Amino acid sequence: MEGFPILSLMLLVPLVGAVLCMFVNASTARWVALIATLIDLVLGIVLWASFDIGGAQWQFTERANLFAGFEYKLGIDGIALMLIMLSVFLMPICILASWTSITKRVGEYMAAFLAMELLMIGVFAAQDIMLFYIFFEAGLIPMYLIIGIWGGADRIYASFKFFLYTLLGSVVMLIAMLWMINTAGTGDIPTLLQYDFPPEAQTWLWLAFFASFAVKMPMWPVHTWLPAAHVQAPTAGSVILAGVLLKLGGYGFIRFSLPMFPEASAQFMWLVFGLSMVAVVVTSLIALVQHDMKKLIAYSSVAHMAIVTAGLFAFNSQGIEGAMVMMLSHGLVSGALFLCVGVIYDRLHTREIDRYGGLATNMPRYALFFMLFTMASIGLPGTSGFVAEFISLAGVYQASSTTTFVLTTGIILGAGYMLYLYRRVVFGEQKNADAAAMPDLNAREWLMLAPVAAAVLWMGVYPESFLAPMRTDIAAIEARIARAAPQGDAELAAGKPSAHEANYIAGEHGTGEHGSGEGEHGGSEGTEGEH
Amino acid sequence: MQSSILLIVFLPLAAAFVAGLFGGAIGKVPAKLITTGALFASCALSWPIFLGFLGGSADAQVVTVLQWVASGDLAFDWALRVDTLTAVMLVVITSVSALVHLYSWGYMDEDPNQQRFFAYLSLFTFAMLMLVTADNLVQMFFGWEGVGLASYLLIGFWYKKPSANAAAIKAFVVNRVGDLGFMLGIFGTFLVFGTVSIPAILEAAPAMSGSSITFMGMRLMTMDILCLLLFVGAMGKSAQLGLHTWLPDAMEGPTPVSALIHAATMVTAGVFMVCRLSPMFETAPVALTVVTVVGGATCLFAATIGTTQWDIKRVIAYSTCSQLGYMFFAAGVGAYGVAMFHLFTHAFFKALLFLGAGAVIHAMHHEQDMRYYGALRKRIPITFWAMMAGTLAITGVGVVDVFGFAGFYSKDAILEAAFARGTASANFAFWAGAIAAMLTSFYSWRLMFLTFWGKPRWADSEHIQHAVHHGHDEPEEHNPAAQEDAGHSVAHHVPSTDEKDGTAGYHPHEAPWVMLIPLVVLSMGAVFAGFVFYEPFVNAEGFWNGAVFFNENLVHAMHGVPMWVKLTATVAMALGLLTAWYSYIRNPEVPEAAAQQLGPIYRFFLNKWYFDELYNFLFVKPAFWLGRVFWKVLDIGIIDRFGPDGAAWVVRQGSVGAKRFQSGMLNTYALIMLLGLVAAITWVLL
Amino acid sequence: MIGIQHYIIVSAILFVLGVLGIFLNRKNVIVILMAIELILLAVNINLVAFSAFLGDLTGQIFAMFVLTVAAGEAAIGLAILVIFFRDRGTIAVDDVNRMKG
Amino acid sequence: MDYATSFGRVIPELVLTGSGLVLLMIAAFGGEKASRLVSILAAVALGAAAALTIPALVNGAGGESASAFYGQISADAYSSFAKLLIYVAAIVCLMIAPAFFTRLRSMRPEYPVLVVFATLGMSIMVSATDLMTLYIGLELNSLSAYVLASFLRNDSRSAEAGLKYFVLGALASGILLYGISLTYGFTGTTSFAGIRAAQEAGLSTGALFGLIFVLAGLAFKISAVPFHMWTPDVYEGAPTPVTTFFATAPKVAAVALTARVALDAFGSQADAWRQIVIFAALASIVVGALGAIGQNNLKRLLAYSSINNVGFILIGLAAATPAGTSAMLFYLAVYVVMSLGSFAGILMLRNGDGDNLETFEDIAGLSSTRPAIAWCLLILMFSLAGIPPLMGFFAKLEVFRAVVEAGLIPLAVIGIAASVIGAFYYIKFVKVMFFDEAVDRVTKSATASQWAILGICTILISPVGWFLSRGLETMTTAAAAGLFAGV
Amino acid sequence: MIQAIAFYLFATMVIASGVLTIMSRNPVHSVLWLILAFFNAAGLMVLLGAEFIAMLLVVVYVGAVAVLFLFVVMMLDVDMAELRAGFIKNFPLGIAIALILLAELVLGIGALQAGALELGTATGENAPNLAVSNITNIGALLYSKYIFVFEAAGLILLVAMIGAIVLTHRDLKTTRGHQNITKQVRRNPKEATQMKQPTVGEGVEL
Repeated sequence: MEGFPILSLMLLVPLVGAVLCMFVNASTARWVALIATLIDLVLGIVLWASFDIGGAQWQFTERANLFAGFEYKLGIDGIALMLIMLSVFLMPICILASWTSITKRVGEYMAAFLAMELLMIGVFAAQDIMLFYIFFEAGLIPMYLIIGIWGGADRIYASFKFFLYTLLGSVVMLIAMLWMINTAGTGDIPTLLQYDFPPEAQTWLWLAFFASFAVKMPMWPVHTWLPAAHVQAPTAGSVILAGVLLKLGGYGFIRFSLPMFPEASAQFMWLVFGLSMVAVVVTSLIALVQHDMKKLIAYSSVAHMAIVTAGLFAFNSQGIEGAMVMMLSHGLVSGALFLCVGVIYDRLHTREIDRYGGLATNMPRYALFFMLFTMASIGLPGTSGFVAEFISLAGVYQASSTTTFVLTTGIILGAGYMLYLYRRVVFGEQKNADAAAMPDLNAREWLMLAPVAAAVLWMGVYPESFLAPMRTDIAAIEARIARAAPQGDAELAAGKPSAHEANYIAGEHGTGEHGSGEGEHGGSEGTEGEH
Repeated sequence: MQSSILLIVFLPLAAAFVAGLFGGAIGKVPAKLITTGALFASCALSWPIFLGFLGGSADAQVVTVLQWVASGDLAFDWALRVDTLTAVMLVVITSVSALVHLYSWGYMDEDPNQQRFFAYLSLFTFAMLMLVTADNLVQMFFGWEGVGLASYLLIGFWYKKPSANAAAIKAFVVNRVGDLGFMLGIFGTFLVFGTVSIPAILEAAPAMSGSSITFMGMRLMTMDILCLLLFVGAMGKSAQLGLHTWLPDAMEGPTPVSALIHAATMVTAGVFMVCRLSPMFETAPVALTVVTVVGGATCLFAATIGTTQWDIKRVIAYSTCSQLGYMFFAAGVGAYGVAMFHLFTHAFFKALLFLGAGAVIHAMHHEQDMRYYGALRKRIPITFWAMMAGTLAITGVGVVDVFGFAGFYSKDAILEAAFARGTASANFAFWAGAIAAMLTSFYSWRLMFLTFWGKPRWADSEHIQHAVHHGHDEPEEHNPAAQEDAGHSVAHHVPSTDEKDGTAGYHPHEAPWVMLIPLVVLSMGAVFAGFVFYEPFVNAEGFWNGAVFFNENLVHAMHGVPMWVKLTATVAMALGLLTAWYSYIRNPEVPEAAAQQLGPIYRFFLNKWYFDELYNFLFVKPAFWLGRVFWKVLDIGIIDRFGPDGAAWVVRQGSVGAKRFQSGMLNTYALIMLLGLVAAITWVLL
Repeated sequence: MIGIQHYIIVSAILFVLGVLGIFLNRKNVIVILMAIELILLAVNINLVAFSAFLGDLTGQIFAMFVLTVAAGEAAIGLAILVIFFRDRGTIAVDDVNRMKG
Repeated sequence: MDYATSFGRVIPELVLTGSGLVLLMIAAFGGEKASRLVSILAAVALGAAAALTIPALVNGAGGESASAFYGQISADAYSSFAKLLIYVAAIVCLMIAPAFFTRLRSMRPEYPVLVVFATLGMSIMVSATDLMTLYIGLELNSLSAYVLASFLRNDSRSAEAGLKYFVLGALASGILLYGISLTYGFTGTTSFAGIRAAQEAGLSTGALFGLIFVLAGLAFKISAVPFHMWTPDVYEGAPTPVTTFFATAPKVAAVALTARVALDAFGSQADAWRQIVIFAALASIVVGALGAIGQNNLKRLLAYSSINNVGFILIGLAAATPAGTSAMLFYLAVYVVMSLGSFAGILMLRNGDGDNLETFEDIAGLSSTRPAIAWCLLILMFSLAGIPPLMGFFAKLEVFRAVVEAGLIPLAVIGIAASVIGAFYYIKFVKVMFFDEAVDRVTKSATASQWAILGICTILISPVGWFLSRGLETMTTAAAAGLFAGV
Repeated sequence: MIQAIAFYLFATMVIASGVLTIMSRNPVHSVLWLILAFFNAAGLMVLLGAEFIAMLLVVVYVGAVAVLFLFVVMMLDVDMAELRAGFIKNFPLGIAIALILLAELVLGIGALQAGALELGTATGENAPNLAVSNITNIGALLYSKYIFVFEAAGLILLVAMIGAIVLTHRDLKTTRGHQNITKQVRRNPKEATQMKQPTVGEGVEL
């Protein structure tokens, strides 16, 4: 595999597909897109299979000095590998999801999606900071078109909001990147990862990057573009938005903010924690009162992403690994939830929760899938959501128990709004005749949902497959940030172990060594006074 | 033994998988056969293991199945651990589950979605088995949540009923509140011990007993806070005071579910957890005090409500809640073996009571209100005798040192342990337990008397009316209410012209044999389990073999309690029985009068201490209200308005201003140029 | 000899007058063109004065070019004015505002 | 310095002069029928002149070796690069014009002649290293431009545009001249080298005033705020090919000239003018963006867009470093391509009668009726907005990189944040074409030359252009080095 | 002394004429005042020893430019009644700005501090040969050193000529009748109709 430019090939395939799609008729475009994404999926599997776990940090590196201003440098580590896999995995599903629901301007639509795929892979594979930015930012164009052309009724507001909001977030980062290139003398990410910026500069750089990634994430309070965009985007657009685009923010934090500015990250840990806490509580409560399915899931995404941010800034390997798993899991689960919404939206053309009800009767298979993804979203053990939540929160707990407490309330609220949604859509009486007449999943929809379901369960039961490639890379990040890692708030202090168990009773058969301790450690009465 | 452990745990999963995913393809009977067969196989494999431990011939075993998570120090596997404690739970779970599966053949006979039901049941069993075989806290949590899921699915099995859906969500969410504590407890444990492996934690726990830690800004004793957090999880699962509200509502599920999940197995998970972690709890005196007090309070509290309820299943549900309180305070005072003993006996007699109640409901055409029962003793004799066995067991009838029904031994042991412990909290628990015993006796007998004695009062029941007038001509599907207890079409009869006897011409029939066999089997357990297993559970340290903390001195102290303590339970039982007999057989007007007399208190009990209303007011309504406020006011009104929309507004205003400036007038343009020039000059001059 | 500053002041006043003529006039474009000539005149005075006081001919040569350009400018300006007048029938400054915003 | 050497260094200008005169004769004797011939010949002449500039650019000429006519003119790499851009833009403006004017029956051979003379003026401007040369070049360009703006003499908007342009332009050149006179008086010379030398001890107040007046006069030419007021009106009123010309070639010339004055003549006093340039830059970005948002007329919109872009160019100037100059030239080149493409696209919007359409209503839903034009315009608009991976982004990137290297971080942050306002109207453009209901007004297909220009421009600024970026950067670096060689 | 008197005379006259140029309501008067201003400015230049430029000013401006102005003013036949009352709207602001500019120029350049003006130092390259006349000196420079600029200036005049002809020359063939093709073609739907609400007794201007 060494020397073969597989990453470039993965970029080239969707590019060729996109160009082709622009010039062919609708049904050909569908097939072109599907085949292109499937080829990329196969290439992704090859990539994963030939990835040397525990080997060199950067693998499949390619470099070509083609352009002025930046270098064409690709290469991945385990973290990028996993996110690339997520992208190539979701793309064929997105194409399938759009197979029949998109009828106008199919070629352009497919081209936009293939462009998205190209850019997403590019973001994760870029090894030059400018190249990263280019891929990062270019995604705005196809997404803007996807929302604007094929979106819902209020698509124009949503597309403008999406575009300008995220653009504003990221331009300041560009200046920070330029400063870094100028100061460090290179835009090479592996080199920058080892470069120590002065702490006072880090503060500003961190804030600049934060502006971008926080919007992309999105973190409260810069999240309001997300519900609008999600609601208006076509199904596949929502899937890719929730599945991969939101991950760019997290990837940015993990790739740039943390290892490049450890001191500043530590300095702002509380900001991130605070925003994450607010996000979990506020957006979960908002999700509870939504009438629009997509909006509900969109808000839940904000809450889940808050766990990612908190995990990342916990400064330990559990937090970061958990956050990574959370990103992968959320990519699958929320994507799948949007697919579920899409399935019934295609039939009834409304996202209004109240228009549905009792779908378990006429769509039992659908109900089963929806239940699985609902549970995964809630974080039921055995699904990916639990592994993600558990590991990341375990990491956060080491930094702050209060934060963990607040974040963990998310599992209560999450159960509340997701089950409430499920109940209103799938359970209950069939109160609308048209909803009751909807047929169950067809083969295409099966093909969309089943792989995601399998992946969700796989990640829940045997996450090692996903953790193993990232392990050394996350360990490297942890080692890098260790010097700035703040003290956890637990402050565990060893004391003198008590000589007796709490319910010690001096019995007539009590042995001598137990006999004397009663005075000092009188069991429960002795300590009752503390409370 | 290893392979049998694997089979015990994974057979139900496989069965659930087959029945759930392919149930439609293979048909009802094969699906039922597979699940029930798998459960009986599990059961058959479990008993030898249990007997092995009972005979002292087996040792604790760990079977590692698969690596699960390894993230830094946070590493844990899918591993099945079987020791005495687990073995006890294995037999309880597999036996009750197998019987419930069998019972459901009859009970769910006409339900169109039987495959799904059996799949859920088996899935539940799998999760419960994962819970009790957990080698680490996370796997325990897996089982913990898994049973929660199954419970949710089964409570909401009749998904068309709004009340069932609401109850299902409530069960899940309230349990999640407990899980919040559990998760934090696991995190804390991991922080303190660097591992989530249960044996490792228990080994390291004593050394940590004096240490302190900061939790949410408070400086606390490490072990106390960890145990308290974990106990919050136990409270949720075991429906202890404060987090109990879901359990009565869970009766919306089909009755076999209530028997299996909400009586015999799942709800005891909390007790199991405390016992499993008993060496850890023994290092946390404050936590144990809390366990004791909560347990005592719950047993009394639930009993008070039980005395006033009319729904037969709710009475038993509160009874369950109350009995769980006993188990907890037994654990709280250090008598873990006793707690487990009560768990063990309770599983049999409570499952029996529920299944019996199911048979009654089945006979009464899904009427659950005891006010419409009466005089069923002769009509459904087998059910009656089974119920009688259960009632005798739960109320603890027996003679000291001679023979007693199951509950007699375990409840007595609990009260003795509490008394023997002698601390203030234990004393509170003792008295609470004693009073609760009396109330238990009262409501249990009240149930028996209302159901089986007296005159038929069926005529006023809408369900009976319905059955009588519509007969079985009407297909079940056309009747939404018929979803409830669908296995019923046998009990239809020609309407009688003479309705004065209160029967409305309705003739209840005994349930089919598939339902009766479990009743009989469980009756055996209710009668003999206490007598047979008292010694090993309570007195034999060798039996537990370190699986739970065994406080030898406490056991000795228990045997040394005064006679009046030993008799307390019996006396309480007798008082309750007498009151019930007086009120419901001898003098049926008394309850009415008493209710009048004690108006406020009665209503307080009848309305379950207004917990639901309180929570609704404190949590549910504010959550929705806050959600709307955060959405409409915060997100739309403030963030959007002053954020993106505000910025857009400013830009638009700027654009309008810019347009206005561009007036098209030459001299304005010239003036602006000049202004710029003058400004520049002024700037450099200054 | 009169000091250079005197010339500069005269030139400055003329310059300001020319500028004033441009933006205060609302009625007649021709006057604006004349005001421009005043500005150029001010420049020329400056250039010649500097040239004289510096003892350097560059200024005078420059002034000559300014004169040349001014002539050309006047021609073009008047031509534009003529076609504008043909089109609108007016040369009032206020009427030159069909395009705005 | 003998005259032969001097004339040898201004060969492109001589070619233009000669061909301009010859073409004028052909025009005079050929009449309107000769329009086509004159246009082609003019384009050929411009092409020849462009070819003749290349050696200086490739040699990286600069300093004394490029100087001619006693230091009044410098044929260095810097001016050569600017000239190359100007000539190319002028050729394009000649190519797109016939279709437009023919429809209006106003195609006359004087158009190419005037374009040639205007280009000659710009040529002199960018090479000027003396205030006198500067002024003459500027006026040669301006006078031609005034005439071109009102070239549709029977059209009231064209006449008004010419009038406004003329009056304000004359005022601006008055201000410029006044500044020149002060500079001359207080430095004793008009040559840039002399001015630079005179400031070694510091800048006297008089010279400072001169500097500001000169900059103000030049700011008018590059339409930087607050000297931009004429731009929207003139761009809207002038015939579209002329607008295209205004938006490209003179902009290059004026920017190049301004940069030379600032960096060469007043290079040692960068602190004196930097803040003014920064203010003008930021104000241009903001005002240009704000003004564009409310527009309905596409030409007017692009006028504001050009004001907006000038802001970014000035940011590169504010860096006052070779890198900044190089970035500025880079931006200019990309800007020229984007503008030419945009205007060519707009010129292609014609209804069934062949009339040109230029408002938003006309292009609603263009993507479904004329997808090729719409996609090209989409790429151009996103490029103008500075969204990667298009070259417009790269141009901004280069500028901001230079500014960051120069340590002007706050300027970079504010500038780039303000660019987001600008993105608004570019994506509105896209929105109208792609999201709105189709009105199907654009029917007439355009000429081959328009297609070619639109297509080439689109390809150049699309990611394909990235492969050319190294070459372009080599050129701009050489050009900037040429400018700084004399310093 | 004479010099001073002459200077003040010319200076006063040139400023006064300037004021009247821009203040006159009648453009014909303005042109005449402008001519006077040029004459006086020429006087100032003579005082400075730049006879050639002074003559040029008179010849070019008075002889050509001003006459051109007059010609156009007459030709356009502007309705003098309409041209009354010029500046109102921006008057105060305009005056204030102009005064500030003037003050800054005067103070800033330091012209008021008599004799303290720090003029630059000429390089001496273009120093006049005092032995010959002003016109000889200028001619020598113009045709040698400044040959390029000089030729370019010629081109400017050429362009001005072309421009003036292109713009104003009416081809007899195309101006037959009153058809204005450009106008017809460029007609904007919005401008095609106008809403007029004439009051009674007033007509509508078409």
